[in-house]
Amino acid sequence: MTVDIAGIRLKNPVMTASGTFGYGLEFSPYTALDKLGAIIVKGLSLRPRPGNPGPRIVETPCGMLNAIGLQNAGVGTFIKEKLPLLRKIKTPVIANIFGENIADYAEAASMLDSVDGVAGLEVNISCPNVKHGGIVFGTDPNEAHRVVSAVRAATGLPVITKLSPNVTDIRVMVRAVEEAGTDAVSLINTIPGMVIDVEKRRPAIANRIGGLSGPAIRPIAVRMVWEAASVANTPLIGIGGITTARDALEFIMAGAAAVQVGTANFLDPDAAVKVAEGIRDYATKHKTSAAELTGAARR
Amino acid sequence: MTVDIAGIRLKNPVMTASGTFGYGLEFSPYTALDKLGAIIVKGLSLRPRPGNPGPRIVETPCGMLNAIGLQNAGVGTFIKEKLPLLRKIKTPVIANIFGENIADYAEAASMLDSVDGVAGLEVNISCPNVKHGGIVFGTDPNEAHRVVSAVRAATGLPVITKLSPNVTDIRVMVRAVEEAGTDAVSLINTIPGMVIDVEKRRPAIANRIGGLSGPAIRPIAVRMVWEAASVANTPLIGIGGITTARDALEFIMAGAAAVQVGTANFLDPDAAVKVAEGIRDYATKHKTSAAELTGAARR
Amino acid sequence: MQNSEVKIIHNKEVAPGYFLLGLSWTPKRVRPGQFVMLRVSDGLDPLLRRPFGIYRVMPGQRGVELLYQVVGKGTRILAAKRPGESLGVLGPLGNGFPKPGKGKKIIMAAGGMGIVPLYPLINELKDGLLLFGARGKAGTKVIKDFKKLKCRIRIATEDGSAGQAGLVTDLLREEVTPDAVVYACGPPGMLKAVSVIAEQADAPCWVSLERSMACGIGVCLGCAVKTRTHEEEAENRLYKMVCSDGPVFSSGDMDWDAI
Amino acid sequence: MQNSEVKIIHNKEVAPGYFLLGLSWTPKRVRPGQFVMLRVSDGLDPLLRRPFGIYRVMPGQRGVELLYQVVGKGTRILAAKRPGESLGVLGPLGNGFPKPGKGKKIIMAAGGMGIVPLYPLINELKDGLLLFGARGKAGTKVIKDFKKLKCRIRIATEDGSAGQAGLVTDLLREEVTPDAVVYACGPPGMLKAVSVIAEQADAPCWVSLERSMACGIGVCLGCAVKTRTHEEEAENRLYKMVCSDGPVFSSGDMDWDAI
Ligand SMILES: Cc1cc2nc3c(=O)[nH]c(=O)nc-3n(C[C@H](O)[C@H](O)[C@H](O)COP(=O)(O)OP(=O)(O)OC[C@H]3O[C@@H](n4cnc5c(N)ncnc54)[C@H](O)[C@@H]3O)c2cc1C
Ligand SMILES: Cc1cc2nc3c(=O)[nH]c(=O)nc-3n(C[C@H](O)[C@H](O)[C@H](O)COP(=O)(O)OP(=O)(O)OC[C@H]3O[C@@H](n4cnc5c(N)ncnc54)[C@H](O)[C@@H]3O)c2cc1C
Ligand SMILES: Cc1cc2nc3c(=O)[nH]c(=O)nc-3n(C[C@H](O)[C@H](O)[C@H](O)COP(=O)(O)O)c2cc1C
Ligand SMILES: Cc1cc2nc3c(=O)[nH]c(=O)nc-3n(C[C@H](O)[C@H](O)[C@H](O)COP(=O)(O)O)c2cc1C
Ligand code: FES
Ligand code: FES
Repeated sequence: MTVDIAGIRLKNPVMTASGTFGYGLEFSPYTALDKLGAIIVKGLSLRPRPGNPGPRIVETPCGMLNAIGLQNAGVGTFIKEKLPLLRKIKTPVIANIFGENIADYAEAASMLDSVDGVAGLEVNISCPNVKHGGIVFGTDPNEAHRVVSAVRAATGLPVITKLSPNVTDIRVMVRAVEEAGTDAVSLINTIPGMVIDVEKRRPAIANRIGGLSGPAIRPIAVRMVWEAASVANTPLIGIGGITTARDALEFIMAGAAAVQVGTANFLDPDAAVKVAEGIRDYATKHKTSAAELTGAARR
Repeated sequence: MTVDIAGIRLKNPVMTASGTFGYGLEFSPYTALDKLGAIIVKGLSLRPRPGNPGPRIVETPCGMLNAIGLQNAGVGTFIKEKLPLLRKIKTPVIANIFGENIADYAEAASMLDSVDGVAGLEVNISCPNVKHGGIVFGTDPNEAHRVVSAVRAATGLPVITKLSPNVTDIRVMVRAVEEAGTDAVSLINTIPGMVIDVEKRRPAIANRIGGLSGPAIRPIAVRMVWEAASVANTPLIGIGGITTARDALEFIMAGAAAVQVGTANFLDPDAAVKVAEGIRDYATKHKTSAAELTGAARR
Repeated sequence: MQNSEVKIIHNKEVAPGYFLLGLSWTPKRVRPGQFVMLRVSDGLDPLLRRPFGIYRVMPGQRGVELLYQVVGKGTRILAAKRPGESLGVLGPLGNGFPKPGKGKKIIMAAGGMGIVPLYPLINELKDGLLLFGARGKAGTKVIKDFKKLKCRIRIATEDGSAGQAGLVTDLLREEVTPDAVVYACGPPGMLKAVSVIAEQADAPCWVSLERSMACGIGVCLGCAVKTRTHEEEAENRLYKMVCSDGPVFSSGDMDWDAI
Repeated sequence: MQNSEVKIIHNKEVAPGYFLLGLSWTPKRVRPGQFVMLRVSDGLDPLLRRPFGIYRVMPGQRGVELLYQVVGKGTRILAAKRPGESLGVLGPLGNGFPKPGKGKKIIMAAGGMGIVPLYPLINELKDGLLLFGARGKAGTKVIKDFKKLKCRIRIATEDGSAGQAGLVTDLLREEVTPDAVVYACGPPGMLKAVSVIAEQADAPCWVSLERSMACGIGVCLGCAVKTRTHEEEAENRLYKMVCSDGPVFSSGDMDWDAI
C-alpha cells in the first residue's frame, strides 16, 4: 500500500486535507495518527492572520460552505509550538502554505525548508494576489507559474501544488504548475459558493462567498482529476467529498496516485484511517495495489 | 406575482428548466400547467439527434449526472407535432435551442420565429462548436458573442441566453452575451462531473463525463447569480438545485428576476407549481413581491 | 397515473433481505408489468425516486403490494419504514405485458427479483408455466406465494440446492415450442439468452427491462435502451425509454448487443 | 473525549416539540456545560453533526440524557429515532462552567433551551436561584424537572401566561448583587443584556454561547466568536472557538457588538 508522492514515501495513499485536520494532534484522542499516509496541516502564512468574522460556515445539501479567512498563527509560531509535537508522530507532515503575494509564499517556504519535521510543502494557490489587483493565483496560469516557481526556488523540499477548481480548463493549470517545477499536483480546493438566509435576506456567512466542500462536489472533483490525468506528468492527489474508501477509489481510478480526506474528518474523526483501511481491503480482495489501481478507469 | 422577462409576461417567476419537463404535456396528469410562469421545452436542434448510449444517468450525493446527448426529434417535428398541443396551455412556452455550429443555431431560431405559440427562445450555449475544434461556445466569450449575435439576427423573439458554469469568471460571459443583444440571461446549466463505478472500474455513464444538477450545485449557482448580478443589465433567471420556494428565494434575493426548476421535477412532478405557490406565500406574509425581492440580499 | 402520499400498511421481511410492502393506495387500473416510482426519503440523499414493480393488488382493493430486495441506500431506508408512515408514490407507470394469443402455451421465465412483474401476470392469466432461476435455495423463498396460484412451477438453482441444477434458460430450452409465448424478467444476461432461445424456437417473447431512472415518466430520457433499427428508419428512434416505452418490450425490437 | 456509536435508551416527547433523549453512553467525566456532537443520520443530508448540551448524567451511570427542541431537519430526524437504534456521539466536548467562589449568591439565567447546560450545574451545586424566561406557559414545561432540584425558581414569560410578565433580564435586574455570580445561557440578545446587567452590578458572569459547528473539536475554525482585545494583543487572538475555547466564556471577554 505504500506510495511515493513527490519523493515522500507514504504508508498508504490517504492524507488529511489542509484546514480540516488542525495540526493533527487534535485528532489523537479519536484516531491512530500513525495509520495515515500523511498529515497536511492547516494553511500557514508568513504572518499570523485573525480570520474572518462569523458566521464562517453553513451547511448545504451534502456539503458545507466555509469562509474561515485562513486564520492561522503564522509559520513562525507553527515551527516553534506545533512542530516539536508533530515530530513524535510516525507519519510525514506536509505544511500547507499560502500568501498574499509571491514574496510571502517564498519566504514561508524557505522558513519551512530550514527546519526538521516537514516532509514537504503543499502550495495553496486559491488566494488573491493583493499586489496584482486581487487576481486569484490559481485562476491564471501565469500567476500560478510565478508563485510555484518562486516556492520551487526557495526550498529543496518536495512541492505539491494545490489547484483551484474555479477555472475553465484545469489542464492548462496542471501544465503551468508542472512547468514551474512542482513535484505533484493536488486537486481540488473548495468551489466558490453562496447560501442566502432568506429570513435575514443576506448571505448566510459574513464573507458572503465561501468555499463549497463535501460529497456534493465529488463528481466535479473526480472529473477534474480525470481531465488533469490526461496531461499530467507528475503524481496527482485527488481531493473532494471523500467519505469512504469507495469514494477514494473513484479518484484513484480516475488517475490519482493518492487522496486527501477533508470535510469527512468532521463527520467522523476516524474517517481518514477508515478510508485507508477500506482501500487496503479492496486491493487485497482484488489482488492489486493502490499503485496499480491508479488510472484503472482510463484503460 | 407577475414578472416581465425579456418582454415575456409571466404569471409568476417560476419556469421549468429545459430537459427536465419534456414538452410540458407529459406533466399534465400531475400538475397544473396553467399555474407555471413559463414552460421551457427540452433542447431542440435543427436536425433530430439520437442521443448517447446508456447508461445516461447516475445519482450523486444530493444530485445526479446526466449525459443524454441532447436527444430530440428536431425543431421541425417539434413545430409539427408538439406545438399545436402546447398552444392550448395558457402558459408561455419558451423553446430551448442548441446547435453544433452557428448556422444551425440561427436556422433553428428563424424556424421558430415564424410559427405561432413560441413566446421566446432560450439559447443553450453549453455545446461544443464542432467547426471550431470543439470549443464549447459557453466557455469562450468570443464564441458566445458570435452565437448569440447570430440568433439575435435570426429572430424577433425575445432571446434568453443560458450560460455554462464552467468558466473562471461568469461576469465576462454575462457582458459578452449582453453585448451580443440577449434580452435576458439564465444560469446555470449543469456542471461537468464524473462518477466512477469502482466495481467495473470505468465511468458510470457511457459518455464518461455528464452534467451535474440538483441541490448539490445550488450554492455554486447562487454564487454565480450573485456575481452575474454585479454586472448584468438584463434580467437574470436563476437555475440550479431549486426544490422549494426557500431555495428559489435565495436566487431571487441574489439578483434573479425569475427562476427555473429542473431536477426537482423528477422528485415531484408538482414541484415547480409548489415553488411558485411558496414564493407567493412568502411575498404575501412579508407584504412584498418577487420583483421587490430581486436582489434583496445585495442591499 | 397519480402522484400521491400513501400510508404503509405493512412492510415485512418475507425472506432474508426481501420485503413485502403493503401500501394503502388504490389506483384505478393496474396492468401486470407496470411499476411505481417511490420516494423513500423526504431528504435529499438519496435524491431520486426508486422504481419498483407492482407485485399484487391486495384483495378488496385495500391497496397494492410491492416486493423488494435490499440492495443499497434507498432500499435500506425503505426497509426501516414502519406501518403508518407514508411514502410518495408515482404511478402506475409504463406499459404492461400484452395478452398471449388464444391457445398459446404461456411460459414465464424469471430470474431473482424478476419474479415481481410476472406475479400479477400469472394471477391474471390463471394459467401457464413458471420457470424460476436463482443462485441457491435461499433465493427461491420469494416464490412461495406463487404456489397458491394456478400455475406449474419449475425451479433451477445455480448451485443445485433446489430444483434442477443449472440456469433458468436450461429449463426454457426444454420447454419452449413454436406455439409458446414467453414472458421474461431478470438480469440482462439472462434476458439476452432468453431472447435468443425464443427467437430460435420462433416463439414471441416479451421482456421486462430495468434501467436507472430519474423521472419514470419519459421526460428525462435517462433510461434509454437501444433498439434494433433498420437503415431506413430515422436515427432519432434509435433509443426507447424503459419507463414510458417499456418496461415491457418485444425481445425482437431490442439491440441485445447494447444491453 | 470519545467517538462512539451508542444505543438510544429512550427518546420521549416531554413537552410539545421537546424531547428527552437517553443514551447508553457513560463518559468518564462530564462537567456541567459540556456538550456532544451527534450524528443524526448515516446519510449525507444533513451532512454535519449537531451540537447538544449534556442535560443529565442518569442515575447509576446508565447513560446520559439530552434535552432538545425540534427546530429543523436534523432534530426532526432525531425525534423519529426509537429506543434500540444507535447514534454517533462525539464528546464530552468543550469546557464547563467554573465553580462559584465560596459564599457567592448563585444566579442562573436561562432563556428557552438555554436551560440545558444549567441543569447539571444546579444539580452539582445543589444551590442557587434559577431565573427562567420563555415566550409563554408552553415553553415553561421543560423546567418541571428542575422542581425536583434544590433551587429556588423564578419564571418570566413574555405574554405573562406563567410567572411574572416580562423578560428574564427583568428578574435578573431585581436579583443581582455585587456578591452574586451569574451563569447564563439563551439567545444572543438575552445574553448580551445579561452581561450588561452583571457588569453594572460588578458581578462575575459566565455565558454559554451557541454557534453553527462543523467539527466540535477546534479544528475547522468555523464557530468563531469575536473577543474583546486590547491593542497590544496579537491580532490572531481576536477570535475564540465556541466548541473548544467555550462554549462557556467569561462575559467580559466577549465583543458583544459582534455577537
Ligand atoms: C422498472 C423497474 C422495476 C423494478 N422493480 C423492482 C422490484 O419489484 N423489486 C425490487 O427489489 N427491485 C426492483 N427494481 C430495482 C430497484 O429499482 C433497485 O433495486 C433500487 O432502485 C435500488 O435502490 P437502492 O437505493 O437500494 O440501491 P442503490 O444504492 O441505488 O444501488 C445499489 C445497487 O443496485 C443497483 N441499482 C440501482 N438502481 C437500479 C435499477 N434501477 N435497476 C437495477 N439495479 C439498480 C446499483 O447499480 C447498485 O449496484 C426495479 C427496477 C426497475 C427499473
Ligand atoms: C454548544 C451547543 C449546545 C447546544 N445545546 C442544545 C441543546 O441542549 N438542546 C437543543 O435543543 N439545542 C441545542 N443547541 C442547538 C442545536 O444544536 C440546534 O438546534 C440544532 O443543531 C439544529 O439542527 P436542525 O438540523 O434541527 O436545524 P437546522 O435545519 O440546521 O436549522 C434550523 C434552525 O435552527 C438554527 N440553527 C441551526 N444550528 C444551530 C445552532 N448550532 N445553534 C443555534 N441555532 C441553530 C438554524 O439557523 C435554523 O434557523 C446547541 C447548540 C450549541 C452550539
Ligand atoms: C473548514 C475548511 C478549511 C479549509 N482550509 C484550507 C486551508 O487552509 N488550505 C487549503 O489549501 N485548503 C483548505 N480547505 C480545503 C480542503 O483542504 C479541501 O481541499 C476541500 O475541503 C475539498 O475536500 P473535501 O470535500 O474532502 O472537504 C479547507 C476546507 C474546509 C472545509
Ligand atoms: C436530464 C437533464 C436534461 C437536461 N437537458 C437540457 C437541455 O436539453 N438543454 C438545456 O439547456 N439544459 C438542459 N438541462 C439542464 C437544466 O435545464 C438545468 O440547467 C440544470 O439541470 C440545473 O438545474 P437543476 O439543478 O434544477 O436541475 C438538463 C438537465 C437534466 C437533469
Ligand atoms: S426515467 Fe426519465 S425518461 Fe425514463
Ligand atoms: S466547530 Fe469546528 S472549530 Fe468549532
